[in-house]
Amino acid sequence: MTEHHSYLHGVMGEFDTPEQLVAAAKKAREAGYKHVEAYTPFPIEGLAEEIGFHWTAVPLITLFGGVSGALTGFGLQYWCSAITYPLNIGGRPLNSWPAFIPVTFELTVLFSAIFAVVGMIALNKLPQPHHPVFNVERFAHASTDKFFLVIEARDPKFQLAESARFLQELNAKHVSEVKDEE
Amino acid sequence: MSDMNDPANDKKLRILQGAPTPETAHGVGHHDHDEEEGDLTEREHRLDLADLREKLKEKSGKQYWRTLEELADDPHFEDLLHREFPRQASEWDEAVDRRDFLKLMGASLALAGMAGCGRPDVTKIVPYVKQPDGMTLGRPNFYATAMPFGADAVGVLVESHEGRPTKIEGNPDHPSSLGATSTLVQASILNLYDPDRSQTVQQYGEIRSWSAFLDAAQALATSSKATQGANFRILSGNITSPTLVAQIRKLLTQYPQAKWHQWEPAAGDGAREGAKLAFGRYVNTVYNVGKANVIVSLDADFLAGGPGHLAYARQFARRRKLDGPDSTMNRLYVVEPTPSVTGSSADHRLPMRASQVELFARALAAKLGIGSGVSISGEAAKWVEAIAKELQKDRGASLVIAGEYQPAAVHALAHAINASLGNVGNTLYYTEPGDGEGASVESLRELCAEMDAGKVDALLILGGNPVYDAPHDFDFMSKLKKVQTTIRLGSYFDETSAWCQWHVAESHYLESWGDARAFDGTASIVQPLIAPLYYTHSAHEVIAAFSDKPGTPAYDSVRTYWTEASTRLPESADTGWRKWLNDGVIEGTKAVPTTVELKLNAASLPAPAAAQGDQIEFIFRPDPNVYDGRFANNGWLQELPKPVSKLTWDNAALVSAKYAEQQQYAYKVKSRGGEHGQVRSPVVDVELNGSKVTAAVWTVPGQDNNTVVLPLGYGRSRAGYTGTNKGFNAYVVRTSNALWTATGGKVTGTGDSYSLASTQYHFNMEGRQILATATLDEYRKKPGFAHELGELPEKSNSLYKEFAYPGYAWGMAIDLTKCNGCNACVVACVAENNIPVVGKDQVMRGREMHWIRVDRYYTNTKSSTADNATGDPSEYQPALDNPQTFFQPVPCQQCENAPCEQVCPVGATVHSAEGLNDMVYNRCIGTRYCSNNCPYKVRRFNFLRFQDWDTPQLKLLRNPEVTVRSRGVMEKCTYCVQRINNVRIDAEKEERPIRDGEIVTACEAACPSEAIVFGNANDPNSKVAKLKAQQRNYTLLGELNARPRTTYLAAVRNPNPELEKA
Amino acid sequence: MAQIFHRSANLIARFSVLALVVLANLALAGVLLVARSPYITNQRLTRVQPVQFSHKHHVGDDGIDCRYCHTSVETSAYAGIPPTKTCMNCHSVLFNNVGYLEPVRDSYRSDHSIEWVKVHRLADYVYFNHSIHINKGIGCSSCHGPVNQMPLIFQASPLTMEWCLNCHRHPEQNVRPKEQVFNMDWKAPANQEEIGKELVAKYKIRTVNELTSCSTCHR
Amino acid sequence: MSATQPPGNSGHIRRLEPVLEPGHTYASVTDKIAAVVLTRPLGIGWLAGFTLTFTITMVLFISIAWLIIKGVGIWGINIPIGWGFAIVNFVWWIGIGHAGTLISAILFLLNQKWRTSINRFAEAMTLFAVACAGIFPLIHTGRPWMAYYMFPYPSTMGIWPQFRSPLIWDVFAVSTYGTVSLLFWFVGLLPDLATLRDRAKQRYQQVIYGMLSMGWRNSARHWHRYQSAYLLLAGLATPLVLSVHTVVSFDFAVAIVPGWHTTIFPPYFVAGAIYSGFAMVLTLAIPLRKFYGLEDFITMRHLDNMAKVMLATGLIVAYGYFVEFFMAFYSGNKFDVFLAEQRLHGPYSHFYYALILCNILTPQLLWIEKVRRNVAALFLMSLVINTGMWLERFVIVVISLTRDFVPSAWGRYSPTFWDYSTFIGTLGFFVMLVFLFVRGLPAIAIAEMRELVEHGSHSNKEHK
Repeated sequence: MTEHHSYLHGVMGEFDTPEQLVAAAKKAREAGYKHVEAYTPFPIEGLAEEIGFHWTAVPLITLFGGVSGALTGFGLQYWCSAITYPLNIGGRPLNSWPAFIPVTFELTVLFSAIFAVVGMIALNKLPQPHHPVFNVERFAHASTDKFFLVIEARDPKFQLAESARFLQELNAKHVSEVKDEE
Repeated sequence: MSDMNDPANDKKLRILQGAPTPETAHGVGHHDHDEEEGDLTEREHRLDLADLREKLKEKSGKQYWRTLEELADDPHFEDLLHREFPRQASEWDEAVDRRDFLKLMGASLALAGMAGCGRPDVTKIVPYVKQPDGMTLGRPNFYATAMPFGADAVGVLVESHEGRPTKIEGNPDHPSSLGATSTLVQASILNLYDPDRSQTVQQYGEIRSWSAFLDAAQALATSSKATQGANFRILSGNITSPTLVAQIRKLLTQYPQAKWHQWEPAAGDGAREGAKLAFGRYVNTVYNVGKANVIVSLDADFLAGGPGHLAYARQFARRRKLDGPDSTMNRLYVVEPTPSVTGSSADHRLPMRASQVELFARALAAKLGIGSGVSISGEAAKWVEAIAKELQKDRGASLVIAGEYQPAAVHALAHAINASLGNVGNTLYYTEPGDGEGASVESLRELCAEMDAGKVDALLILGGNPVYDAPHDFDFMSKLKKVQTTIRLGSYFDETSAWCQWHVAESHYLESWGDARAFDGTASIVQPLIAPLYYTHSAHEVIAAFSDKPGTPAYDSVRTYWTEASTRLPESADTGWRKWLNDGVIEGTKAVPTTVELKLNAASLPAPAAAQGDQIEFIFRPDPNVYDGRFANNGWLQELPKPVSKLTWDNAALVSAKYAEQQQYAYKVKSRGGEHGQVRSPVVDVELNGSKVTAAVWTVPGQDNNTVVLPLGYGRSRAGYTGTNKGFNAYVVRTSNALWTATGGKVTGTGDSYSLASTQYHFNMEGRQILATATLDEYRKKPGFAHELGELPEKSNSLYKEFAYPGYAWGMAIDLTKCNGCNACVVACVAENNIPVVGKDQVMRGREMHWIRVDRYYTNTKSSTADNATGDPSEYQPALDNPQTFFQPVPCQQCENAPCEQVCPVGATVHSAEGLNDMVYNRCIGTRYCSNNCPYKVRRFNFLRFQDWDTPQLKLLRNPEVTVRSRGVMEKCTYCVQRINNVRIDAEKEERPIRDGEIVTACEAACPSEAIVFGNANDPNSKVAKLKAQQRNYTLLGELNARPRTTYLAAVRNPNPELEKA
Repeated sequence: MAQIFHRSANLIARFSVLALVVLANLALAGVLLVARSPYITNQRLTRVQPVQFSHKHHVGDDGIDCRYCHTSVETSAYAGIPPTKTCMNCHSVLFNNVGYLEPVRDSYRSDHSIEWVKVHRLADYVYFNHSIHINKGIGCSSCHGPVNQMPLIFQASPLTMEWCLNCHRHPEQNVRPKEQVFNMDWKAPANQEEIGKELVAKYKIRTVNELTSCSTCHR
Repeated sequence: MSATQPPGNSGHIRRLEPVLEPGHTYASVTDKIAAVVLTRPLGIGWLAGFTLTFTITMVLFISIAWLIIKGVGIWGINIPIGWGFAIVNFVWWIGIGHAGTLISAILFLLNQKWRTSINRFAEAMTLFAVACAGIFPLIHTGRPWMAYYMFPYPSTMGIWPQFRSPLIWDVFAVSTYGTVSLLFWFVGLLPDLATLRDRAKQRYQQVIYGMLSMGWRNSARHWHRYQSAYLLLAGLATPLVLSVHTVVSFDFAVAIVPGWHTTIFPPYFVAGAIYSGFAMVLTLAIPLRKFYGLEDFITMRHLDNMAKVMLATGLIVAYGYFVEFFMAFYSGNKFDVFLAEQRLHGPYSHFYYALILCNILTPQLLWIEKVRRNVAALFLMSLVINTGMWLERFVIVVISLTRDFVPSAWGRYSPTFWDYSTFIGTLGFFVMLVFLFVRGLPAIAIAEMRELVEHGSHSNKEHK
């Protein structure tokens, strides 16, 4: 990896157990760091809150999807059967709403599911195959058995040496700086 | 299809009005626009391969084949074939699939042209050069003509689309039709377009020109002149054409020594001989069935067979018209060996072996004081008692009819009884027989003897098919070989033609001039609707070929005859001709009643053969569909379920249920199709009169226990693609001394089984509200009996508010009291709606396509829920000895709450504003859900490509008003919506409402009994509304609340209370 | 671990995902548009005819009435293509030796039809009836366009079911006085709506419900 | 804290073996599962199996090609039996397609830890089953190339689908179910794809898994949104999975055909679906854990639980059969009564008895713990049950149609060669997809297993 024209993303500390990581995250926040990110092989309850992330829009998006799905579903059927080409189908009323329920339901579920997933991916700013953290050799363990805490450079309180030491004090294993080329 | 829709596709069209000469009527109905019609009239031009390649060079794909097809109709082409491909040429004669042969041709000519399949981008419009007057493009014309059949002729109106006859309707002005048609009449139009029809003159199987034949005929004529025609013989069937008879008579005067023999395999001569026996001379008997209160049929199927049966059926049905409980009905007793259409709709039916009927007749006569009494026992005795009483009661208004296949004595006795009851002049009258209706086995016997003795050098066979259908003891074929010159006029190159030196292709009655007499003597001109499709000629022209004026066109002969004959008529031919053509009948030709005095001494009649205990009696009967075999190549008739047995595509040795049980015949309903589909039935050897035939067995409930029926007309070896090798040939065991009834034979099981295709095997209604029946008394006591089995739920029960039908509300009422199950409606529907023939295999898979079916139920049988009876003939139950038979035509019921519509995912079947259950073929994707959800199972699905899109002749046949359905779509009855629309458009243009009876569906039009009535149910004065208002009116499976527009009027029979309680 | 993707991959990835969605929708829209385009409907497409017959000349300039040639238009489902005889009525005298009319004369002599190329082609399963439309005050030009201005005839309307339904659902928008039916230059007046309603009543034109029943056109 | 192990009831605990054999670390589970995909060489067994199933898949395609050429007439269907094998197979496959989403969704909501090790391939199986099912409704139509008429699009004809038809409901239900299951499956896969990306040695593997994982980097924020989305999906999929077979059962329940027109259908179709679904999961899980040595992850505990679920659903199905008869006779509707009798005495009764044997009698063995813990027995049982469920659909679809309202129109049905070849073809197609899946993707949810290790370590501490 060529070092010239590289910029600093932050410092990364590695921990062995979830407990240590959670503790460290807590400390970091108490120490006043704003832009902290944690990486763990599996979701850890409460960790997000510790690094100051409380609310996600995913449920709202899903709700919106559901509502629009329901409206589309029933609207479409009503329009087709009763408005644009009203036909006498076996003597059934033009607006046979009971018969329209299944499709309405299915579209509700479909829309909300799609919105939920797309929403989640979009909010996570994925796809993002390239990210500075990947430059750290040991980061591969983030998807296996190690737990990482990153203090990002954009944090006003961030100073490379200072923050690195701070992490070591939280007895993080390897503390490494996270760089990326321009 | 677009070709079919486009009237302008027919080039050079002439409507045959007035007196066109055959030449001017040439080349009608060419619908293939992208090809030149080669002028094939000049005789000299010969083809060779080079020309052929030339002709085909620039053609490709479809056109290529079309051109080849067209060429194939060119005699020179066939000529060429015989020069280039002798071996395949023989195949050609055997009328194997012509298309296969053409493909083979194509291959052997190594021509390109497979390319460019698929729909062409441009279609062409091919207008006339000079448009014939009196026609409007796109509007069918109707022309009156008549179909000669046996000793009768049925007057018809033929629908013609730009010169293509497409549909046959009855002619209301014609005595034999009264507007009705039979299955055979309806189907006869398919024969016109049959690609297997013989197409040219042939000598020893080689194509010859007509002129070549004329020369040969003249040579023969001159040579016969010397011997006064001593060695010249003519063989024909019954001829009702006055012109033809006159021509033959004239010929016979020129050759005094020559003889004219006649043979009809399926027409009994009992009637003629009976008359002779009774009155000392031949007379025809004409019945006024309508005037009779009591009718006794001695093995006579007068409602569905024999001269005048359509008229009789109508008269009969009109006497069974019930307006209310106080209406009266006539009463019909039938004594017969095997259930016929007439027997099945009788009030009383007594199964009795054929040979016993004479005994019965004598007993009855004796009871009425004619001749000496004979001992008759059991049920029959009770019958004689009861019937005699009734006949006495209704003197002058009763009628005894003897069956066509009964011996002379029975007919004589019937005459005697009618005479003694004073019925003559009331319910029947006698007329002088037409010359030329003298067909008899003796006539043929004489001919055979002479041929055998080498007395015959030249034999002219007009029609018929003696090699196939002559009694086998005559061994006609070998006799034929002894004749030097044999000339055959036939519409097919069949068994007989194969052994004749000359074969002249015979014209169809729709493409040639002629005339014919009806059963009551009324004559009609037979006018062609289309110029001959092939190089065919009529009997008139063939006879003329031997006269001193060879080459006289049929038209001239007919016209000349009537010019002379018209001197005896109210109008002369010159003034009346147009009118005759227009009306379809010649005024003043109806035969006048002749007076006869009874010479019969009943006592002197030879004693009838005593009953031979339980010895098996074989009876021969013409098949209800293919008759004597002449309709064997007619797909519509082959696929038509036979009225009583519901068999298709085969005949079978018919046995009674009890006999089947005694012989332990086991029927196996195969899972393929099953109850309507494939039934494996046991195969037996029938040994009779020293020869043997192998046949499948089929059980017919209600047949006499010791009777085995061998239906004629099957087992053809050279019928054509459709008819060859179907069923078994009963003629093989038929001898001249036992034409109708034979004993001394035996039936032995072979252990094999054979697959029969039956469209209805289960005969029990399982206690469901399907076919409501009652006796007249019950009906009078309880007029609403039809509603007992469950009734329509109140409309108010519905959660939904009803759709309103403010305009027309099309509906149909089918009177089951009138319906006799004759099947005319089924074939009419097939003809009108371009319904494909699917073949035996598909029928066995339960995939027949008929839009209307006639169900047959036995009401007094055990249901399969009760004591786990099977409810089908595979298991014996006493009721099957003489079950009560009822028929029920089932078209689409046009439900207002249609279950089919609700489940169609694409809305391919929806309701029209007039309450029709529309079926939109082009929207259908074929999920078959609608059919599953149809309680009446009237929907039909194109599982494969059933339509024949290739054969050009069949394209000519199609009704351009109806979409031709292809593979993968559902289809069904739509009340002939094309007819509704056309009438409505006309009414709309005149801004008037549609009149009642203005729209007539195909089935309604064909029905001889007027059992089907269609109309606007919203109009209280319409016929249909009135019928629906009757208490007899009920809904099929009403409890389902599908609210069909088709309703039924319950069947009421009028049995004799005395016999009832007995 | 080594970085697998270059940073540009982020942009590419997101863009391609977006592009996929957009393209899919465009494709769908495209299909629907093409189905309505002359490419499929053959609209405005002139054909090479055996004789380059000009309606403009005969109708527009000479003012020959439609019914002179299309004789059965008032009585039958088919307007009718004139037989060669009709052409010869005039052209045996007029232009009776010009080259481009040779096919006509030849047809008349040889008794072989002139094979015109079909321009207005409905699907096989559609049963259109000219006479009823003419009799209910639907003018020729409503479907065939200004024929009197067409040197070579072409299909003026898309002839899609959608298009048919438009009129069957709103006859009042197209119906005209019967005497105007054969008038090629007729234009709908400003108050067509109300006139139309009157005419619909006057000519007893059936209800929309009836006009849009499937069996009205399909059998 | 797994719900199945309330503290204090330790006696109970000891008899329950854990859902994950002890002694596993984050690394070990990851290694073991990832290895199957990344490092393990293609075994001869796999190759042989794949080749075989691929061949059978070709049979499927040939059958379909011939069908398109000739028409549905090559099958045994007729009038009145308009639906035959095609619909039977469709319903059967859809049913099988239920277990996956059910396990992932409902058991997730019920916080059943034991779902973890089986949900991944159960979901995969669902997708494949739905794919197989989806083939039939399409090809069984007379004109498959017109099937797009069933979708609401602005056609030049100005006409639209007929939304009262259960077949349209099917179109929406099945396609929705397929899509949602796919999303669910993919979301679940996301972290594991990342794991594979990080552990991949070859470049191509890194790129492929890299693209698929969209650059997932296990960030806590991502995890947070991820979990909320996953929970929502589970919540959505639960009613969906119940709705799908309900809708499929409407195909019959909404029709008026005796034997179809029954209100009990929706519940017992769903139960039947789960029944056959779990049976199929077992059919796959048992060989899988054997060949890839995953006994530690798919423990007897799983098999035992699934067996219990089958027993339960089997009883519901049995109840359904009973109610069908009860209602027939209770209602006194002559058509239904007649049909009920036909099932017992009619020409197809042997199918009905076979069905009772497979679906009701045999599974009662599952009451016995020994049977539930005998892998071989369970495997056989699962096969028997799936056969039974196929028979159930045959009985419902075909027998009902052979005996409907008008006796004159009664018919019978027998499948043709092409019916069989198509059905067997789909079986091959299904298994082929499974083969590809186990080699291409982690058959067990790795991330969730790591969670399980986490919990495992806790509970172990407690027990010590």
